[in-house]
Amino acid sequence: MKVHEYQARQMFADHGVPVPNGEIATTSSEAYEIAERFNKPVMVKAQVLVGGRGKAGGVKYAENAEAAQVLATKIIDMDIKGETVHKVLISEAVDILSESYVGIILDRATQKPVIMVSSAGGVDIEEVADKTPEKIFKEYVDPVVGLQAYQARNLAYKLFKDIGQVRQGADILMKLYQTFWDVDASLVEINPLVTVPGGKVLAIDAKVNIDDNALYRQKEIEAMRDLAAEEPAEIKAREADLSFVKLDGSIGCIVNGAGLAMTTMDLVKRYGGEPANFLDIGGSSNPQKVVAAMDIILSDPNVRSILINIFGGITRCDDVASGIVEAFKQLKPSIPVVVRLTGTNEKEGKKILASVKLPSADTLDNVVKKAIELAG
Amino acid sequence: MKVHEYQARQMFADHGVPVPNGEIATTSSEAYEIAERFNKPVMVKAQVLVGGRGKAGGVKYAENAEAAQVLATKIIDMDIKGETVHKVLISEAVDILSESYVGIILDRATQKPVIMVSSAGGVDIEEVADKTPEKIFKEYVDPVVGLQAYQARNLAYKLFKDIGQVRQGADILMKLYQTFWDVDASLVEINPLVTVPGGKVLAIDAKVNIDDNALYRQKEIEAMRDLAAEEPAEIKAREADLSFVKLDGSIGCIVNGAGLAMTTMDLVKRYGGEPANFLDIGGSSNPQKVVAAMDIILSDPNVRSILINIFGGITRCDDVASGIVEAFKQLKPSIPVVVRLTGTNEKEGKKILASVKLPSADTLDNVVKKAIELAG
Amino acid sequence: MSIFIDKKTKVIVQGITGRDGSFHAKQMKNYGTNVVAGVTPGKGGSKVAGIPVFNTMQDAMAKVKANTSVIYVPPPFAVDAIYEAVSAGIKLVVCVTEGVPANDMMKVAPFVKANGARLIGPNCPGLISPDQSKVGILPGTIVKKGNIGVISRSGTLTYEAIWALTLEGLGQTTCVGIGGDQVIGTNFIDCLAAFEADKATKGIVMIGEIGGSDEEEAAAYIKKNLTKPVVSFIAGQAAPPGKRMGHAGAIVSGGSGTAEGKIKALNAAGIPVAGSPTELPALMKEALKKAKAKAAKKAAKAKSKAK
Amino acid sequence: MSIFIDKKTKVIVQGITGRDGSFHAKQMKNYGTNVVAGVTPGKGGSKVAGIPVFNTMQDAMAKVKANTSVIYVPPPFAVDAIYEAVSAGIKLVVCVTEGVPANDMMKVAPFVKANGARLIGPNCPGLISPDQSKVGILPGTIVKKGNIGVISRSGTLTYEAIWALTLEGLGQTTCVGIGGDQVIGTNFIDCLAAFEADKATKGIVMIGEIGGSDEEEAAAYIKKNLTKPVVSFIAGQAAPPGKRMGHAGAIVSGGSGTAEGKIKALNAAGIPVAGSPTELPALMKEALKKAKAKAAKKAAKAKSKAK
Repeated sequence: MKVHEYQARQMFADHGVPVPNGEIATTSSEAYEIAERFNKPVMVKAQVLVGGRGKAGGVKYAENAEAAQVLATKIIDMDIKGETVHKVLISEAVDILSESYVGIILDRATQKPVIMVSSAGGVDIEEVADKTPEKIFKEYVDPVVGLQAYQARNLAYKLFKDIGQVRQGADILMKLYQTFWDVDASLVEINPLVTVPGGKVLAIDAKVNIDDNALYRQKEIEAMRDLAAEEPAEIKAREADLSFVKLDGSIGCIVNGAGLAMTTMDLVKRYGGEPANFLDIGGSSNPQKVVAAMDIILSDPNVRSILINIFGGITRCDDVASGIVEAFKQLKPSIPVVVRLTGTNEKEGKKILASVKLPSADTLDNVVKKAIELAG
Repeated sequence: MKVHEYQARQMFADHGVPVPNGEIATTSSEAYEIAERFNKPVMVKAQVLVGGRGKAGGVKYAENAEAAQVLATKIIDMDIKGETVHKVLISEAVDILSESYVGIILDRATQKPVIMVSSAGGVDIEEVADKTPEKIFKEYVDPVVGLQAYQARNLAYKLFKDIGQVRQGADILMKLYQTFWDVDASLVEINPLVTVPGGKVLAIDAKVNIDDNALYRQKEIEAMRDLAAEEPAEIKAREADLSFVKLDGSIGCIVNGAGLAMTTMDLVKRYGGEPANFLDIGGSSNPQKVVAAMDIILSDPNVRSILINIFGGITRCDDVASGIVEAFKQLKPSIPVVVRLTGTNEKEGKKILASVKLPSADTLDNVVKKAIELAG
Repeated sequence: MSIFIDKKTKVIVQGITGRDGSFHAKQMKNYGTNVVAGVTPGKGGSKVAGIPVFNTMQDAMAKVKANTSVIYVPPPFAVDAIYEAVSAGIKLVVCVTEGVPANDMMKVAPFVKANGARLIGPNCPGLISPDQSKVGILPGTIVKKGNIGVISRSGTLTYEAIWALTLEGLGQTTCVGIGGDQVIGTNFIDCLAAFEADKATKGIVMIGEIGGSDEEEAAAYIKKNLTKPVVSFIAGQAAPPGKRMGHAGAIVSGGSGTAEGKIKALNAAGIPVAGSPTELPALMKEALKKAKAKAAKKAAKAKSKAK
Repeated sequence: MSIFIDKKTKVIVQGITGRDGSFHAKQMKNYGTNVVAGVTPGKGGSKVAGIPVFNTMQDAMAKVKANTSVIYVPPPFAVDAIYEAVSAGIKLVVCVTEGVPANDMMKVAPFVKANGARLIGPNCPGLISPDQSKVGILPGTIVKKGNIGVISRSGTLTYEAIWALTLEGLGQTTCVGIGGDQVIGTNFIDCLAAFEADKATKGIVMIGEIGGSDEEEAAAYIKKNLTKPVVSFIAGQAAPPGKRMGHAGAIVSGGSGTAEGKIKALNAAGIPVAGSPTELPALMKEALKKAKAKAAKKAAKAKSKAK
């Protein structure tokens, strides 16, 4: 789950990472008030979950409160890569002497958190990693003992020459790692970490992604979810406990299992169609999930046929079949639906399904081809 | 460092371990007020750092506030094994259905924390360990990953039959372990952990010892130190950064190094004397420490001679010699002092010492014998 | 022969009284797996499908001598169940549970290794050695005894692949679902090494998906260390970047972890990659034929040399 | 020969710019120890007694190839220094620092082992192999090259024992101070095993003290595994129970860890215990004589058998 910059910077601040003063505004007059209270030049920063807001004009410098108001007026309600700006962060502007990059992610190869720093900050770090990997320094953290102070120092020496700044940098890294761990992050990032006149080191941007699997114990963070920034269909899917990703094609897909759902999409493409979505009804699925899945897909006007591909294991074909029958009752789909059922309780499932008289297919490839054919 | 029961139970409560209501009283009228406010029978419990207060009459049941006042009057200022009672804990009395023992210590053999429980609670656990060790159950905790819930359950099943109580017990063990770790304890103990009518599990006693080495980062706990419960000489020694333990003999000992200090005491006994103290001036000793050491020992009226035994290593003999000379100037001891100096900067030390013309000895055994001889 | 589980496998089911635990305990037992006990705190003394239930692994292990456990408990308790199993002396822990936080996995995975045990999963369908033992949720109906090893990050996609093999007469030694999470106990390379060492296995099917670089590392490992033919399938070619496709581990981020990159790496290591799981049997047959021809050539050469 | 350190030992001093660090860096260098670098954060680029100082162990190890480090940093930073040393590839870490919290030690000690390194200490005087290398604070003036191994939980008491040996002509292979804390990296048994394996060592002096059961366990180990004679001394017979005698580990609690118990265990294992450290040389000479006689008898027997 992604959180907004202002939420991430609050997590940083709670752990003692120094950030400039900042407050959130939802209207331009609020922006004015905040900037006036700060009585300093400020940055007006669009709060969106998509990347690249700076290039899109969502981050601007305001000399005074009047300017902040004007800019906030422009930025609020702006569309950035399909996401509407509802909030802006009004943050004290600082004189930047240097910019570094600091990030922590889970490194899958070593199965450890890795901290990455680069003195080439403020820019696209993936570009740095790609073109000048020697400018990125890493420390792998033993997850059972946590980040050690020496590791933070090792990295801080790569960013700063001044020993005072090295100490500040190392301290920030220790606190950032604690944030990463405490909030169950899959990524925390400061880009840029800056130095200002007087020598202070500050985080002037904040990015945090949370491990979805840990949300059950991060209730406060889960409550931060910005539904306004999401596809309505995705919200609905999550509420129904379905894994769903919206795409632009015309073949709706309902599959059990993430790998098989991806494969089904791949085959739709392979046989000349375009998938309308990724949708995994999960393991021990109850009939209601199938109804919800059908409902979500039917609400997409691009969809011209639906394929249901079930290989029963922990999922039982009869459960799914009951769901399909129920969905037909409730939703009365006007587009063709093709079903493939195999595996656990296949016979029972097919028996149940007989009542709705659907076209069916017996193999993975055939159900995909049939759905494309039916979409016309 | 030991803390009082009321302080330990606060640490427990802060970590969510259930304890009965309780407040501290320093006068009998305070005891009355608290008991009246509770409006229930209470226990009046002497707050002392020594063990065995129950047998000494320091823990009593009071039916009402009047009784509590009477008992508090008796217990406050009582002497328990040489320690004067200054405070009593007024704690709500509970009906006890069963008593268990729960303790966590550092197990030196495995270098891990070990949790011990026994359904034979409320009594001297060392006696249980000695006579019926099969009644004590243990779980060793991997210190890097911490106590796991299954371990707490394993132990809780040894104490309780009822699943609800097992769950409470396991939860208490998890929280107790967290306390142990968070406060840098060398021991935490609940004796007894009780069940009451209605099925609730409660800690009605609390014992916590803190690892002295961790006090630098446990400032709040260090501030709990009860100077009134300590020997004035031990307080003075700690302030001077000396390791000191008061004993009852007549030979004062000033030694560098704990092992050598113990050995010196052992030899005093072996050669027919009685050591007045254990005193280690530590490693990189400065002359002022020697002055403080001499001052502390001279304040003990039992001391009839002082032996100074220094084997220089990290300690330099010249530093110690300067300290001795300074101590003679400042304190003008009227009892004999015998010195043995050897090791690092021995020559320089002996040169400095020549000015005070002390009897000296060249070996460990001889300096001890000489001190005994001089004590007369 | 087989890897990880066989006739000697004795299983304890952790979370046996839950919906999934009880269903699959029965399924395993029916398949012939030696399920010796179940564990659910508070349910000790009861039975599920004739299998005795204990409160703790400690109690269970005091009564039965199991070497394997399979976990069906909800995510907040799954990691504790892994610690409990390993501490009780279990040597193979299969964690079916989906939704375990990565932070917890990063801590428990090294603990399992340090204690000389093996973890499979979490978020995995488990494993099956046809006609010997089944631990997890893989359907017993789709497998067939034979000489192909199957490894997969996925669940139902694995069934699809196994079923395709079975239909084409390619039976299996063992099928292992290693799980779709970012941090897992046993990876492709661990399984590849085990299959390479297993005499009965003649060929290996490896099913990967987008996210991470496990397939790339496996490709390098295969090229360097394997004598047996490997064929592969990679799911997620149509997946958009930056979106988690169901599995916690299935996400293309910053241009890395793409299906294209993985397929390229596999092909570069000489490993054929199927366009659909249903093509795997044909690829495998061809690979086996080639390997046989190569072996025959080698044998002939050795023979001629011997002369 | 020797154990743990010898002519090939190359030392980095962690905390070299402090009072103790700089003093003992010089002392070690003067003794002939190969001190190749020092580390103090923020002091990189300077020198102490001609020894180059670096900001981090990483920087130091990039320039010099050390195998050993010795730590003189204050207690709040000592554990970090251990992690830093081990992670930088150091194989022997000697932690002189006194006052390290037990909780931290319980975590770092297994980390050191898991990384294939050895920790000596904390709260220890270090070790010395006469005429080869000295790492820590043991005075070089009291030792003499020879064939006795010395192990001790103490500091100055060890000097006393070594000095007594030296005065009586009993030189040493290596003297190791293992430290007086409750949680230490290397214990008696580790050292006993190393001395048993060291050809040059003919006899071992083991100096224990009250607290814990290390001496009891060592006694059992000696009885079972050692062929070389061991003599011992135990400090703290006059110590009252329940009081910490300086060392964090030196405390008799609940009737366990007494000097009496330890002496009894040692005697039961056939190990003579001295009444004063100054009696150790005589005990050792007698033990060596007995061992020699035993060996001669054995050799004679073997010879007669051979006939």
